[in-house]
Amino acid sequence: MVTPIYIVATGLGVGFAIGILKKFGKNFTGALVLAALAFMTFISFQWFYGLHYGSEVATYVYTAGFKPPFSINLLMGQYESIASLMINAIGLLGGIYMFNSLKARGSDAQVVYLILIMAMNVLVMTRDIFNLFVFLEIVSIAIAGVILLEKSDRSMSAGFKYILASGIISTILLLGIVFAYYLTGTLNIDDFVGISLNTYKGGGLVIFLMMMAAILELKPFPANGWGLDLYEGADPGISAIISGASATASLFVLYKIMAFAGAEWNYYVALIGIITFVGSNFFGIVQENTRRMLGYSSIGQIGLLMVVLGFKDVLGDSTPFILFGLLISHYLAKAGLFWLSGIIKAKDLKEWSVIRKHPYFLFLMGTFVFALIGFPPFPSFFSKFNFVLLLTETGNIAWVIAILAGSMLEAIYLFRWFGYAVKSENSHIEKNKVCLHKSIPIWIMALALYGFSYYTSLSNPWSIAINFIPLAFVALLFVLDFLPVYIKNSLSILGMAYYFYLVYPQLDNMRLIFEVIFIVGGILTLIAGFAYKGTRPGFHAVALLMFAGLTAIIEAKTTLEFFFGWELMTAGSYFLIIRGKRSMTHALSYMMFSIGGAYALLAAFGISNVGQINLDLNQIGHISYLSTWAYALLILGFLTKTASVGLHIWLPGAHGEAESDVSPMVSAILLKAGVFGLVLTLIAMNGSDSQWSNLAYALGWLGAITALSGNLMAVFQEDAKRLLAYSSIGQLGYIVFALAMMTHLGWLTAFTYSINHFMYKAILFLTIGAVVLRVGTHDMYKMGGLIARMPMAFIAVLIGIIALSGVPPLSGFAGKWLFYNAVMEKGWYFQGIIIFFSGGLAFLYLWRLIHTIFLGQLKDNHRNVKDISIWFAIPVYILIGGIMVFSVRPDWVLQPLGNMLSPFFPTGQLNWDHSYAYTTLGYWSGTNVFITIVILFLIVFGILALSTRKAHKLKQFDITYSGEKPFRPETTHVAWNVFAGFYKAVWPATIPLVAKFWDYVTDFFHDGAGFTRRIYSGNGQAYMMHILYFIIITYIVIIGG
Amino acid sequence: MNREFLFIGLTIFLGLISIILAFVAIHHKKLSVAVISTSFISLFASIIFLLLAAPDVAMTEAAIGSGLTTLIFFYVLNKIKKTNA
Amino acid sequence: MEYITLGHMSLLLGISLTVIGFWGILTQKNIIKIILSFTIADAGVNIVIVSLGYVVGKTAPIIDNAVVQEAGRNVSASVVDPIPQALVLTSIVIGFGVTALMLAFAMKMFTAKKTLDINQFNELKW
Amino acid sequence: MLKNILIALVLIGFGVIFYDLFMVYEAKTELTDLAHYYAKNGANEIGGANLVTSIVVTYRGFDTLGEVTILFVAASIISFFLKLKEDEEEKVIGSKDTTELLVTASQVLVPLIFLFGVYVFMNGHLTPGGGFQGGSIIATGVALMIMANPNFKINTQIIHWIESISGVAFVFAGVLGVLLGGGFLDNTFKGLGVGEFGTLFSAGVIPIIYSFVGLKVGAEISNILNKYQKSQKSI
Amino acid sequence: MSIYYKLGYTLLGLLIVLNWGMLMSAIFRKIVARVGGRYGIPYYQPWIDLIKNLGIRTTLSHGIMFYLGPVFRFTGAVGLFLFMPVLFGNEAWANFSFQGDLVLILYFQLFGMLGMALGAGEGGHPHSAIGISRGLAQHAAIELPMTMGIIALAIQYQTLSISDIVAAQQGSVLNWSIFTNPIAGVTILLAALGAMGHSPFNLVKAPNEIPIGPPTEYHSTFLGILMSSGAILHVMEAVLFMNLLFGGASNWFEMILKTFLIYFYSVFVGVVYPRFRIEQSVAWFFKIPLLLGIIAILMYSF
Repeated sequence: MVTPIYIVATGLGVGFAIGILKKFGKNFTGALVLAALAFMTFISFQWFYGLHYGSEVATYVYTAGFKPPFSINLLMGQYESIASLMINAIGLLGGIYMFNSLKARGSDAQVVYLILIMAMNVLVMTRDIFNLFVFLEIVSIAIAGVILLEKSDRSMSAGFKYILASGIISTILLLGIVFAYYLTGTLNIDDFVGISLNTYKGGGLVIFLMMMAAILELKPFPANGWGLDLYEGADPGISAIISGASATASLFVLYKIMAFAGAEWNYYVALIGIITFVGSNFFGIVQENTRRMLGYSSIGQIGLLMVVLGFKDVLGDSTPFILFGLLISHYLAKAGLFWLSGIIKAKDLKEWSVIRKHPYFLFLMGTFVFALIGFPPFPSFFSKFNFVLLLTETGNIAWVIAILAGSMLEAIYLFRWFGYAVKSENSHIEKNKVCLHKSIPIWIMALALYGFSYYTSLSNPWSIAINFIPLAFVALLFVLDFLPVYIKNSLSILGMAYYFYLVYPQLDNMRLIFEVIFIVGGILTLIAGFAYKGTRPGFHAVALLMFAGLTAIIEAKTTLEFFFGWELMTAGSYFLIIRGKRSMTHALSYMMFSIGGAYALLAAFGISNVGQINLDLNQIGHISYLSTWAYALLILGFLTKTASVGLHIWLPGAHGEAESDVSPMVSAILLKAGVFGLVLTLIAMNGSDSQWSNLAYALGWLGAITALSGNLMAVFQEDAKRLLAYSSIGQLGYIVFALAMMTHLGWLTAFTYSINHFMYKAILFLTIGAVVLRVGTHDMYKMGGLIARMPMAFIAVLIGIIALSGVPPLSGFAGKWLFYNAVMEKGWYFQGIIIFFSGGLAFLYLWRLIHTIFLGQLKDNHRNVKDISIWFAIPVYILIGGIMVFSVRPDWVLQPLGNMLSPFFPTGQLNWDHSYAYTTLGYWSGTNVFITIVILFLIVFGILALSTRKAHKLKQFDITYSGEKPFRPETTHVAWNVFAGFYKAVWPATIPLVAKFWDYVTDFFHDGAGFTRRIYSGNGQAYMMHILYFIIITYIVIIGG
Repeated sequence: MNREFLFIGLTIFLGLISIILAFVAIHHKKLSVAVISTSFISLFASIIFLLLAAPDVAMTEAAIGSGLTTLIFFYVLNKIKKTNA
Repeated sequence: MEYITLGHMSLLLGISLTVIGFWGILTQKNIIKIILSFTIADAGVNIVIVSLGYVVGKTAPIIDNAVVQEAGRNVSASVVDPIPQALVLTSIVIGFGVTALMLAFAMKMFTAKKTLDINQFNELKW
Repeated sequence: MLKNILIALVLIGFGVIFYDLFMVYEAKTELTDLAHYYAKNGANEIGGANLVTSIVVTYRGFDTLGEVTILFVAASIISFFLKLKEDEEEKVIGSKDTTELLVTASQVLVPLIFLFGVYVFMNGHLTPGGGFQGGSIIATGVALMIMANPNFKINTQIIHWIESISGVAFVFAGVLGVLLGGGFLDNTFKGLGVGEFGTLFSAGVIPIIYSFVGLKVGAEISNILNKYQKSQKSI
Repeated sequence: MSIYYKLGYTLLGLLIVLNWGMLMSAIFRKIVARVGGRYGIPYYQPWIDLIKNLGIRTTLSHGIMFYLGPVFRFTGAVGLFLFMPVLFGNEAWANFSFQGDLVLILYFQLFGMLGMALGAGEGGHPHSAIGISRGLAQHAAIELPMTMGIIALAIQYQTLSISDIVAAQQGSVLNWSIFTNPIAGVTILLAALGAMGHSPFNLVKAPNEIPIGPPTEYHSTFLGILMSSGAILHVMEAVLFMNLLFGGASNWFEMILKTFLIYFYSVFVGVVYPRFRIEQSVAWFFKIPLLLGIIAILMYSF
C-alpha cells in the first residue's frame, strides 16, 4: 500500500521537475503529467479498494515526524479515499481530454493543472485547518490560472472575478482560523472536534467565519455570480473539473468544518443548500447558453448535497448512501456533459441539435441528463428516493416540497435542452470534428455511470427485488439497434410474449387485467411496427423501456419497485413521444407533468412510510400519519398520468403528434398505468376507512368535469389525432369518476371502461394513424371520401366509434348501462348527467371523425391512395374481434370482473341469470339486445340491398347541389369548422382556461427568473457585494437573531 | 512598563498614519500616489510587527509587502502609461 | 484601560485596515485600486494575526544564548507565540502571489479593452 | 445612490462582525499549549534557535511546501499568461537608457544583495529571516539588475533550473523523511542528530532545506518579475 | 306464450304504431297548412307517398354506406318499439319481454341518428353534412335537460325500468309523474319539443325552404324506409313521454289518445313559434330547461 503522501509528492515533484524537463517538448511534459495523474489515481484507488473491502483501516499520515497537533497530519479514511479517487480520476480523464488545449498553453499550464489536482487531494485529506487554507489558496489560484486555457476576454474577466471572490473568501477564512487558534491553541481539526469550540467565548463567531468561507466556496445562491461566470467562461474541460473535482473537494471541506461546528449549523447548511438548489435551478430555466445553464445546474446540485449534509444527523446511517449517490451521479454526468459541450461547440441550447449527427453522443447526453435528474436506474434515483422518504418520515415535509420543486425546475431546463438536441432543426449546423482522446473520457464517464447504477441497485437493500430482466432486454435491443425493423420488431414481440408467459401465473386477477392491457396491448400495437421500413433507430429500445416500466409497476410489491417502474415508464414514453415530428414542446410538457406527478407520488410514499423504509404496497392502506395528504398526493400523482382536467394540457399534443403506432401505445395503454395507480390507491383507501368520502367525492367531480371538458374540446378539433387525444381525456374522466364512486358497480364500470377504452382507442388510433401515414396529414378537412379507397379502415373506425359512443349493441353500451346503474345507486346524479352530456358530445366528434375522413368527397390528391397497411389492419381487426366477443357475451367479461371486485366491494354486485344482468334498478341482456338488433339490421339491409341490386355507383360529383352540379369540388367539403353553430352556443365553455393557467405559470417562472437573475450583473464588484451581504445576512440570521 | 507604553503610543501613531494613508490610497486620483501610500502602509505594518516581537514577519513584510509588491504595481502602471501614451 | 494594550491597539489597526480595504474593494471602479484595496485588507489581516500571537511583555521567539543558559532551552516563559508568526509568513507570501496574479490579469484586461473600469468587464452575466 | 447605501450597510455590518471579533480578544499573558510545547521542546527537537523557522520548516513544513507551491503556481500562470508571442517579441520597443548612477549602483550592489540574501536564508534557523526573506532579497537584486538595464535578459534557463532543482530537492527531502525519518518532511532524519545548538550546521537539515526554499522563492519571484519586465516591451 | 305468438303480436303492434304515426304526421301537416291559410294535404297522403316510394326502384347508388342510413334509422326505430313497453300490464304486447330500460332507450335513440349521419355523409352532398352537424349539435343540447328530467324521475321511483315507472303511476290521474313531479315533467316536456323535431327546432330538416338535410339525398325505397321509421319514431317518442309522465297506457285507445295529445302539444308550439337558428336552439336548451332539470334533481338528491 503506497502511502497517500505520495499523491502530494508525485504531484509536486513532477510539477517542479518539469521546469528542467521542458526542453524535451510539450508532448513529453504532457505525458509526464498524465503519468503523474495516473499514479495519483492508482494510489487513491488502491486506498479506496483497501478501505472499502476492509483490508485497510483509516490511516493518519504524519508529517515532520511529530504527532499532531504539533505538526500537520493527513487522514486517509474511507470517505477521503472516495473523494480523492473521484478527484484524481476526473483529473486524469480531464487531462486526457484537455491534452491539446493544455499543450497549446505550454508546460506551465500543464504544471498548473497537475498541481490543481494535487492540491484538491490535500484539501480532502488534511486535518489541519491552516493547511487547509493554504491548499485552498493553491486551488483558487490554480483555477484562476486554468481558466485562461480558453483564450478570450470572457474567460479573462471570469478569472479576475473569481480571484476577487476567492480573495474575499480566504480573508474571511483566515480570520476565522487565527481566531480559532487564538481561542483554542490548536489548529488541528480533530482537536476542534474534541473540544467543542462553541463553549469558548466568541467560539460561535469563529465557527461562523469558517463556515461562511466553506459555504461560500460552494457558491451558494445568490452569492455565486462569479461561480457561474467561471463555468461559462472556462474551457469545458476545466468546467468539468470545477464541477466534479473542485465541488467534491469543497464539499469535503464543508463536511470537515461541520464536524466541529455544532449541530445547530446543520439546519443552516441545509437551509442555504435548499435556497441554492431551488434558486439556481429557478434561474436555470431561462438560460440559453449551455455552459451557463450547466453551471446553474452544478451549483444547484451542490446545494442539494448541502441539504443532505445538513440533514446528516436525521438521515443517520443512510447519509453516505444518499450523499454519494447524488454526488457520483452529479460528478459523472456533469463532467460528461461539460466535456460533450466542448466537442459539440454549440453555445446556444438550440444548436445542440447538431449532436444528432453523432448518434452515440446523443445517447451519452441522454444518459447524463437522465442521471442528473434522478431517473432509475442511476444512483441519484435511489438517493433521491431514500432522501425524500427519510425526510418525510421525520416530518420535514416543507423540505421535501422544496427539494422536489427544485428538482422539477432542474428537470424543466435539462429536458428542454435535451428536447432541442433531439428535435430542433440541425441541417444548417456543421458536424463537429471529434478527436478520439476527447470522446474516450466521456464514454468512460457514461460507462461508470451505468456501472455505479448496477452497483447502487445491488447495494441498496430494498432494490434487490427489482426485476432487471426487462431492462436487460431493453439494453439488448439498444445494442441491436442497427438491425432492420422486422427483426427487432419480431424480437420485441417474442420477448414480450415470453415475458408475459413467465409472469402471468404470479399475478392476481386485477393485476392480470392490467398486465393483459399492457403487454398484450403492447404486442398488438407492436405488430403495426412491421409497417415501417429501414432500421427505425431507437424505437424498439424505448418502446420496450416503456413496457418494462409498465410491467414493473404491475409486479411491484414495494413502493420503491413501483416508483422505479413508474420512472422507467415515464422515461420510455417520453422518448417515444418525442419521436413525433412536431412533438418537442409536447414531449417536454408531458415530461414536466409526469415528473411533477412522480414527485407527488414520491412525497406520498414518503408520508406513508412511517417506520419502514420501503413500504409494502399493500400497507399503504394502514397509514395513519397525514393520511389525507398521502392519499391526496397519490391521487394527484396518478391523475397527472390519466390527464385529468387541470393536468391534461400535455396530452393532446403528446398523443396527437406522436408517431402512428406510438399514439395507441401512449393513449390506449399508457394511460391505464394511471388508472392502475388509482385503483391501488382507492383500494387502500377503501381498506382503511370510509372517512375518505370527501376525497372520493372531489375525485368524482373532477372525473365528471374531465369527461365533459375533454369531450367538449374534442368536438372542436381539426386534427384527427388530437381529436382522439382529447377523447382519451374524456374517457379517462369517465374511468376516474367511476372509480371514485367506490362501489361495486362503479368499479365494475371503471374496469369495463378501461378494457373497452383500451380496445376501441387502440383501434381508432391505429387506424387513423395508418390513414395518416397514407395521406400525410392529420388535418381532417384535408381528407374526405376515403371510404372509397380504404374500406378496411372505414369499417374499423365505424366499429370503433359505435363502441366508443356507447350505442347498443356494441360493448360500449355495457359500460354505459353499468354506469347509470352505479350512478343511480350512488346518488351522484349531477355528475352522472354531466357525463351523459359528455356522451352526447362524444357523438358529435365521433361523427365528425368518420364523416370528414371517410365520407363526403374524395380529395384530388387522394385518388390513388392505398388502403391502410396490412400490419396496422391485423391488430385492428384482432381488437375488433375482441369488441365483438365482448358485445355478444358481456357476461364473459363482466362476471369474472365482478367476482374479482367482490373482495373489495362485497355488496351491490350484479346478479346474473344466464345472459341477464340484474341490479336493484333494472336489468339488461347484452346478448339478446345484440341478437335482436343484428337480426333487424340484416333484414332491413337485405330488403334494401335486394331492392337496389341493379343500381350503379354514382360518380363522385354526381349529386344535387341546390339544383346544380358543384363546379369546384373543394366547396363540397364542409368539414372545416363543422360545428360552428354549436360553437356559438357553447364557446364560453371552450376557453382553454387550464392551458391559460399553465401558460401563466410558465410565464411567471420565466419572467420572474429572467428579471431576478439580473442580480448577476456581470460586475465583479457586485459579486463581491453579494458575498459580503450573504455573510452579513447569515450573520444576522444565525448570530444576531 | 514604560517600554510597553512607548510601543502603544508608537502603534497608535503609526496606525493613524496608516489609516490616513489607506484613505489616500483608495481615494487619490493618481495611481502612483496610491501605490506608494500602500507601500508605506506595508512599511509601517512591518514596524508594528517589530513592535509585536515578530522580526521574521517584519522582514518578510518589508521585503515582499512594501518592496516587491510595489515593484510589480509599478511595472503595471508603467505598462498602462505606455499603452495610453 | 483594559483595552489600551499593544495587542488591542494593533488588533484595532488591523481590523480598521481590513474594513477600509473592503470599502475600497466595493467602491473603487479602477481595477488597480481594487487590487490596492486588497493588499491593504491583506496587510490588515496580517496585523490581526500577529497581534493575536502577542503576549504582553515577551520577546521575539528566538533563543539567544543568554536565554538558553538560564532556562535550559525552555523559553516558554520569555517569548511570544511563534505560531501566528509562522502563519503570517505564509499568508504574506500567498498575498504576494495573489496580488501578482491579479496584476497580471489587470494588465491583460487593460490590453484587451484599454480600460481599467471594472464595469466594462461584464460580458458574462445573468 | 442606492448602491452607496448598500455599501455603507455592508461596511456597518462588517463593522459589527469585526467589533464582535475585537471583543473576543483579551490581551494574553500566557502562551497556548501548542506554543508552549514549541517553546519548550523546539530547540531540543529541532535544534534551531529561531522558533519561527523551526515551525515553518519542520513542524509546519507541509504548509511551507504549499506556500512555495503557491508562488510556483502563480509564477507559472503569469508565465504562460503574459507570454509574448514570437512575432510580438520582434516589435520590442528600444527602451530608453537608464542613468549611469543606477547602472553603477547595480553593478556594485547586486552581488552584495545576493550575498545578503544567501546569508539571510542560510542563517534562518539562528537569526530572524529565512527562505522567504532571503529569497525575496535575492529577487530584489534581480529586479535591480533589470531596472539598471532594461534590455538585460535574465538567463531564464538558469532561473528555471534553480527553481526546478530546489523544488525537486525540497520534495525529495520530504520523501527521504518518509523513507528514513518519522514521516514526510521529517527534516531531522532522526539518526543524523541535530548538531550543536546555535551553530550554522545545527538544526538538522533545516539550513539546507531553508536554502532550497530561499532559492526557489527567489527564483520564482525573479521569474514573475522577469515576465512583467518582458511584458513591458510589447505594446 | 310461445315465441311465435309473441312475434305475431309484436308485428301487429308495429303495424299499428306505423299507421298511427303516419296518420299523425298527416294531421300535423294539415294543421300547419290550415294555420298558414292553406288547405293542406289529404289525410291519406302519407300512405300514398309511402307506397309510391316503396314502389320506385332506384338505379343509383352512392355506395354501401348510403344504405346504412335508412337501415340504421329503421333498426333504431323498430328497436325502440321492441325495447319499450307500449301498453302497460299486457303480456301480449310486451314486446319481447323487454320491460324497457331507460338507459337502453336513451342510447338506442342515438343508433338511428348515427346511421342517418353516416348515410347522409356518404351521399357526398355538402348540405347533408351541414344538416347532420346541426342535428347532432342540437341533439346534444336537448339531451342534457331531457336526461336530467328522466334521471329525476328515475330517482323518484328508484328504478331505471320504464315498466316500473309506469306501474308506479297507476291508480289515479294524480299519480302521474307530471303531477307528482311537475318540475321534472316540465323539463322533459320542454326537451320533448326538441326531440320531436318540430318548429322551432326543425332547422335540421328544414323541410320546405331550402333543399337541405338528409331527405333531399334520399329517394325511392330509401325514402320509404326513412318515412316509415320516422312515423314509428314519432309515436315511440310520444310513447316514451307518455310512459314517463302520463301514466302509460293500458289499452290501444288510451295510448292513441295520449300520444296524440303529446304530439299535438309539440305541433301546437311549432305552429306558434318561428324556427330557431342552431346556436339559438342550443342556447335555449341550456337556459330554462337546464335550470329546471337542475332543480328537479336537487329536489331528490337531498
